[in-house]
Amino acid sequence: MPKTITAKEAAQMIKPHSRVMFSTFLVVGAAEQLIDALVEENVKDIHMITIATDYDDKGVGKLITNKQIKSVQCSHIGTNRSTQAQMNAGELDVELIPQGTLMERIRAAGAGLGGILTPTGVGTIVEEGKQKFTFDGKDYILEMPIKADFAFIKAQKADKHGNLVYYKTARNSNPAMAMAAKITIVEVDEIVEVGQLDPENVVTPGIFVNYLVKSEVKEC
Amino acid sequence: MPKTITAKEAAQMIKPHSRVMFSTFLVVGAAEQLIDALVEENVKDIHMITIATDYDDKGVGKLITNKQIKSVQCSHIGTNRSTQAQMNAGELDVELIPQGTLMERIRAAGAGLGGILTPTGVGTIVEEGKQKFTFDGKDYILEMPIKADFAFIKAQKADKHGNLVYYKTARNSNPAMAMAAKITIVEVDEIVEVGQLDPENVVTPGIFVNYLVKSEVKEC
Amino acid sequence: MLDKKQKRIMIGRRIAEELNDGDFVNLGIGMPTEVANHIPLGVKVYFHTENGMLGVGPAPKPGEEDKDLINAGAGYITETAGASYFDSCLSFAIIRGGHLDMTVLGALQVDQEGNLANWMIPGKLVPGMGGAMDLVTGTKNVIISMEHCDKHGNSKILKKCTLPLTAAHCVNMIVTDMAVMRVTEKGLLLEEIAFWTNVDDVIKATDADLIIPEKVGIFGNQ
Amino acid sequence: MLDKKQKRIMIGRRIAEELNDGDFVNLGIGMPTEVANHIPLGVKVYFHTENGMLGVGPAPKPGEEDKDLINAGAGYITETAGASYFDSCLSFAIIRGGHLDMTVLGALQVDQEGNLANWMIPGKLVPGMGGAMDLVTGTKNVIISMEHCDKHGNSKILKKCTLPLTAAHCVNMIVTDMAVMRVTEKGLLLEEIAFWTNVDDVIKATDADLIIPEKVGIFGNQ
Repeated sequence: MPKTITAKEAAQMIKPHSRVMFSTFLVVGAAEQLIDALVEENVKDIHMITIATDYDDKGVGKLITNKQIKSVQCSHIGTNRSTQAQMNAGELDVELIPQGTLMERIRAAGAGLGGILTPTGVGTIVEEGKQKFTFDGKDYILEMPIKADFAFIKAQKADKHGNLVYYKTARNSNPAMAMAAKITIVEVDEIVEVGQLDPENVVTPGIFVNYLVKSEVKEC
Repeated sequence: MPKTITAKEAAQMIKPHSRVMFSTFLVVGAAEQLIDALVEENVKDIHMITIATDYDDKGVGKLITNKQIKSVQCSHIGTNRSTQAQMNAGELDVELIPQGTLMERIRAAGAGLGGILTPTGVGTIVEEGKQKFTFDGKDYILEMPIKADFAFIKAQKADKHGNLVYYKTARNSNPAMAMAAKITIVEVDEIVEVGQLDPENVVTPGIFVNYLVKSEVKEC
Repeated sequence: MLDKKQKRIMIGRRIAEELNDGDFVNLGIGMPTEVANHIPLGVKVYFHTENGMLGVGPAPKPGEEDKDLINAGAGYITETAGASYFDSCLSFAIIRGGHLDMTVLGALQVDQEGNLANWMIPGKLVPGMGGAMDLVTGTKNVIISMEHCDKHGNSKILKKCTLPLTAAHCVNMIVTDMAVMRVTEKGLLLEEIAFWTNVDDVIKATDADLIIPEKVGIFGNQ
Repeated sequence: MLDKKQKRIMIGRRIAEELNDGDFVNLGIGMPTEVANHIPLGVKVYFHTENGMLGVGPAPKPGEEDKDLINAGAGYITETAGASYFDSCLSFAIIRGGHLDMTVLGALQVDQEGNLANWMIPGKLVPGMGGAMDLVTGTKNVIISMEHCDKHGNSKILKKCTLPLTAAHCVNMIVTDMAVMRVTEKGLLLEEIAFWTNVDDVIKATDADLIIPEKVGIFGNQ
């Protein structure tokens, strides 16, 4: 049964050199209040795992703008000028990963796999330094799991067992990241009693969830 | 948009040497009317992929008892004496696969992966003849995708786009197998209009589904 | 000459003719989205967005946007009847697993072997590949939608791409404001030219070697 | 001497003491299921079944069975509040990914290195491994629940397994009708003996080398 904590308490778990997964797809599905709390705590030298670095002033981009991120594994930085500027200045180490490969590497970590073979990236700079395999005339590269110490997840609803459901395209990388971190912290709009979620419709079972943080309702 | 056909039409697509996935876990989640139709057609030399071979007179076991199966990839045959008898008599080729590995191999086929590395089976006869890898002191074996020509799937409800939902533990191997076959045929208890299923709760999107077969209501 | 908008419409309309009834399609950001405006009558297609949805509908009316309902380009979308939501793993399983019938993407460069470069210009612009590498690797029919030449008038269709590749040998068809070209085993086949140009001008505007068949079709003159 | 049922209860009760509040647990078929009947007061555990459910409840009342709600042994089960259903891929991702706290399984043989054989007897019985290989590879705490000796009186706890392994070095603890043993880096440690026997008899009944600590506990005398 996950413990309910505050965003500040969640942010305080993160230490320099923590590996943290941030679910977000251009801010949709981002745990924005956890991110804000982490900006507030101003912990430095974080390793970030995310699909995209969002915008300079929104989503996980805030952490980059605030120079809290030492390195990032992601698939897209085109919407965030800070990422590219810090990368060019040698302040931020960026590993760009095809999005499907990124997701499978995260899933592999959560699912206890030692790696996966994907055809994506064959014949490109993505294959550099990686083991290659050919089966039935098709080439694959070996990609390794991406694990994390923490995942900052956003869900629409959680029951008190930590079972989660998401809302529309805000689901994105949340379910995979929830599986892949040692400690999964979920920012959630609504916490309901056990029995209020239909067991058929649970997307992330509570076994993957360690902490819940209730979103504060903000003025729009 | 999947075409609605009869169980007989579905069974008639299967030819000798077809590779067919049968979702079932001790008959739960099995497309029993498709199986019965296939027994009726009496097509021989089928390659079967299933979690378990069920019982001599129930589920996919009927196909084995009827000697329609040339080879099977599965993880459990302990409930079906015919399987073991035919295996011992050299009539049936059985590849026993750890259940989690079986599922990942099926998923890999559906997800376009060239293989996965799993720790399951290391140090056992399962690793024989397979490539081994060691990362961070932990051993893994390379397991290859399992593809199929057809999947015989059972769902509770389908809408006319082929979106599927399942019922309780009858979900089991259905979603993975639905992804992994060239032609996926779904036996379904209820076909509803488009818009009747909540898009948040669809488990198998219609993109994986080629044909629907409406279950005949049977006397209990 | 056609203006930017006319070119975009002509290209989008031509690509839409490639759609078959029941196709599952992923459209890239920008010019490719134009395809959705020209679905032929009697053809029903289903749009996929890689952030996790099948059954993407058109942009919402102003004021009816849902901030958690976006496509891969962060544009607001709507939900059609029969839609489904799923997580990014399943979304890319769909893509990489070969379940999509068509993807339409823009390009920085394409070459006559079907190689594609559309994700970075070293030292200048590194947005990242996002989902593009998976899309062109996994999808059955990869169509490039772009202007024939860059803003300096240089051909974007080369003998050999010079920018880092998105994927090798992945492109099936290229549709530009000047021509429709298909990547074949023998090379790049000029199938059609736009109504406003001629074969010689297309050859001149193209760095790649073009195979010119006996009969070259015309498109865009509707 | 204890009868079969008494042994089963004693073993199940002792294993249940290993449960911590909030644990996620998978119980194998047969004797391991007894553990569920002895959950300590104040401890809440969640049962997983590998065919795709968390929050497995006790067997239904006669007449209330749902034919589509079974555990991995095809036994009818019920759904508890807060349960969830998922497909076999996610179920084994949970298992192999190390998300379960404990699994309790039977064995044909276990050895002092923690090797386990419980899925086949060559030439005799080949049921298949089912989910057992994944369960013992992935789960944090692997506990074997079985009778100390087979029906011929031979020790099932060996220096080295002779049957094909389910996994190597996977067992953490063995609980039998005679003893509680823990697999340690130094070997198999005899932690407790059953109330009705003595250390010498346990040593005699065990093929494996046992490490005998200064103080051996007693269990089963409730």
